[in-house]
Amino acid sequence: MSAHKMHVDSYERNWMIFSAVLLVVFATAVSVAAFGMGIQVPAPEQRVDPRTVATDPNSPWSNPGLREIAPGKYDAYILARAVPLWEYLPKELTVPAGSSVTFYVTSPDVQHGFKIQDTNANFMVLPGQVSKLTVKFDKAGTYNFICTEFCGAGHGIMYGAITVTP
Amino acid sequence: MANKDKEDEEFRPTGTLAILAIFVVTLIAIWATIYMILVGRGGTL
Amino acid sequence: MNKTLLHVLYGILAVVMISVFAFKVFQPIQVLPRMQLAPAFSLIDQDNTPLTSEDLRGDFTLYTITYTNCPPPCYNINETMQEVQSRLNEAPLDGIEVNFVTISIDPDRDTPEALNAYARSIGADISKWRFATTTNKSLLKTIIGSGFETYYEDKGDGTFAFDPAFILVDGWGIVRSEYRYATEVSLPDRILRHLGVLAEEVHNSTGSAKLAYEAAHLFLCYAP
Amino acid sequence: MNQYQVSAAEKKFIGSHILVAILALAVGSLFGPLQAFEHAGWDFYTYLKPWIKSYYQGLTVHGVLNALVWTTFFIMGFLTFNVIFGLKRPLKNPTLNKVGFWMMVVGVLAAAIPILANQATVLFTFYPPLKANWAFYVGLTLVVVGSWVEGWGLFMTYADWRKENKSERTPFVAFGSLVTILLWQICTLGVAVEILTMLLPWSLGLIEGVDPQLARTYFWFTGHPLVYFWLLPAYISWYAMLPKQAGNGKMFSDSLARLAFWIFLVLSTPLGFHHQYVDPGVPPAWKFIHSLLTFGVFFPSMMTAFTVIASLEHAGRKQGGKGIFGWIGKLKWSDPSVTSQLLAGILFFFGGIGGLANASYNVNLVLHNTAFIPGHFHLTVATAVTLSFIGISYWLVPYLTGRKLWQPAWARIQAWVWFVGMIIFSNSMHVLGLLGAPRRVPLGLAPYVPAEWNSRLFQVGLGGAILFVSGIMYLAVMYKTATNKERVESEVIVPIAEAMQDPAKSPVWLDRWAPWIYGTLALIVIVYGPQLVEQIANIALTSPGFRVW
Repeated sequence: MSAHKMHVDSYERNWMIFSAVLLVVFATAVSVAAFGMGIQVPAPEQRVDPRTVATDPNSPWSNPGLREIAPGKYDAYILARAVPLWEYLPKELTVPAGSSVTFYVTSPDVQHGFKIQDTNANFMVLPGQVSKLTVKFDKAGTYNFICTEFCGAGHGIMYGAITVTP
Repeated sequence: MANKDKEDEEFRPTGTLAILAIFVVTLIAIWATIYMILVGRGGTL
Repeated sequence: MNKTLLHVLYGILAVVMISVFAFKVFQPIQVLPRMQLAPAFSLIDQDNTPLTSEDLRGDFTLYTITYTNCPPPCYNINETMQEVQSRLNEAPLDGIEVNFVTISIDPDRDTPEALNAYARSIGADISKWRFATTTNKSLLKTIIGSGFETYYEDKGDGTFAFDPAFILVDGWGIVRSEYRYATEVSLPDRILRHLGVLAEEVHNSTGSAKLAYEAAHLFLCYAP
Repeated sequence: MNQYQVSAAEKKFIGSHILVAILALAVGSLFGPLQAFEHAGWDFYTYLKPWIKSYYQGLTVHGVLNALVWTTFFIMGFLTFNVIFGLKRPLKNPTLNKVGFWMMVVGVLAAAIPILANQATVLFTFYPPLKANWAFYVGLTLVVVGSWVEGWGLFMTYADWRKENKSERTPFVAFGSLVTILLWQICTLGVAVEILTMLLPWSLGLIEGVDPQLARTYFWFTGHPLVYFWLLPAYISWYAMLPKQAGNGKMFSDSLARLAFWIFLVLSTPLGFHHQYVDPGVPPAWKFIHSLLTFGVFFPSMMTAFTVIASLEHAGRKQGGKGIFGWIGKLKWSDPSVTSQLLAGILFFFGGIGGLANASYNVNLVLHNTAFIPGHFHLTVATAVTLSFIGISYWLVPYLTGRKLWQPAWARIQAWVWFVGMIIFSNSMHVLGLLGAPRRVPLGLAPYVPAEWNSRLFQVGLGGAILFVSGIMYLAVMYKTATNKERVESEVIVPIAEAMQDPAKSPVWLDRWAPWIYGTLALIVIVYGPQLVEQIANIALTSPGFRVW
């Protein structure tokens, strides 16, 4: 076998270079949003036992709800469950405008999704894991949060709402 | 196998570049639209 | 380029990559993440003396919150604190002090005197374990809520709702571990293991070993 | 023109793959429009209650049959043909391939029974702790293992060819097919491990629980390369067959096409975390690394776009096309096979754009599990792949059966109807996704749907209806062709475009397997290894099963 150099048409070579540059530009834009503006994806937070997470008195999800941890700063512990009915606990939250809410969501049964409309909070909810993201609600209004992963017959009715008061 | 036609040697894919240019413009427009939605909604940390 | 040289270079590259990979997978060095800065504070303790975050610099500190009127067993917070203290010799601390601080969330009732009586009633060794609070309630909320990111709330009927959290802070005032919910590993075991990991980092991360520890941070080689 | 003669037995064997594939498409496609109609507010599931219990059962049938069965059978058939025809030699061990095929068939039947009995309404992603009947998992395993066995038969055939042709370049169609099969053999390890170590013992009651996070990690190890397993056969056709069909064009760059296939092999597996950007149990650092590799695998798709379009332009100019766009009209749009594949390619542009948005790390927060996702993969797997396969079948089925294609005009119109229906359907799905509509939801009944979505939901139904018509037309053409009394005058000529540069002059390293395989495995170990080790070391089999449908 004799060695052959790869033949690349000049138009095609330029196209390949251009494609590579374009992808680098996109990757840069993504990095700026992630590391510069703090628009991040969920990180491992805590592992829990899905069999006891909703009942253990030491678990915040045995008494889920909204907690003000500092002025204007809230933690929302939410349990997403399919048994006995497809629902979030609690279904409704109310915070004043300007609040920063950190969501801690887990499931005692099957996989669920959690997406708050018109915000960047959108993540999977897995039994055994805690999903955490923070949202700052500046505008008053009602924000539905809906289940985005198939979780059984009632998947389509599983949702809740956050009311942001002025 | 491949018989090198003179025609092939001179073939310049200009139309291809034109189509790809349209594609790239569309790609950037759509991608940037979604990116701006993301940025407009703010941080998650 | 010379072919032998090229192969040598490939060899070196492969060795470097394999070592990095092995470092990540086998984790010969484990660390605790540097989570965030612990809050600066100034509180009054059970002996009516000031306790500030600066006083605790250089030592490890395990914080928790409670209130003395919390009906026992009150999340077993005191039991956990006492078990960790009694088993401290299990962690290879080598001279590093560990402080224990319980911050009361009920300053109205938990005066220094009340805290003192409480410490005695549970048999706490107050040379190591301090009980403190401040009557400035908004400051208290900021320290615990904003600073330690731990929730509590006065229910108004003499009881408090709160998160039974333990927070481990290192000598530089950085939060290195939080223990919030029931985990599968027994809590004192986990805290003691983490104290050991932290002490090893303090003792060993000098000179070139410091780079290895920084690599462990970079590659997220976190102790479970 | 003399072409290599594939034996009648082998034609029959390949044909049985296509037959199973089309049967799966026929049944699965019945349910697709039902989902779309439901969105538009026309719920047919209430009338189907005696047989199909819910929207989700229908969705499971649609997803499993169309995305998994139709594609896998068509691909195994088409690739088997490519290897035999490309290497110009019969299968080394036809019995082995037959065993593989029948394993796959038995697997499909084993999985079909619990699905139809509503015992496995877990959708085609079957995420635990949704717990299906064990037969469902056995069936999936058999399909995967059967496809492995068939792949081994093809590798053995190639090994024999290589022994006799030491210094020759592997003919492109065989080369591309073998790379595709190798990719499949590597990537399906994920789902095989998931089923054999967790789901099957769990569904049989041998273990108490599963680890849902680890299951997802295993699943998406397979899940994204699966996309390339679907796409690459279409690429083979676009690269090496379509230019010939479209106007006697030549493949613009043989060596870059080969390079693109190698990059697909190397990069398509170690990026599965881009489906898990919003999973709670995977550190963001790994997600970010996988997102960069996903950008990397977009690169060979850009190369493919150039080479394929340039090859088509070559064909169009040969037919007398002038000007920048004049050549497009000169392509052989009268050939339904060409029309299908060109239209598939056009929509794939938009599929690619959506895919890049999905893959862009945090940009995924806007899109994750919204209707954008099914909108996207109906452009990729349901159009770029399916419509291309439909186009391929327009020459392959006459070739295999020796019967004339029934009503080519119908076939051509079918492709256009699909194109129009899919534009309406997928455009509205993408927009709904951006507005926040979730996927996998009977949106016609969901309580949180705002009025402003309604016009788009109607378009989903409209697109589904048009696609349904197209599907019926395709099945009619196939049925009438398979039973056509009119036979082809002489054997159908297999369209193989020659390359502009002699492949023998392409670099030798493009025809060596070992370095690419080592590179693939090394990259998988580097970017998957640490997370797999960590997740397996911390496995928590704490999730019992649920049957909540």
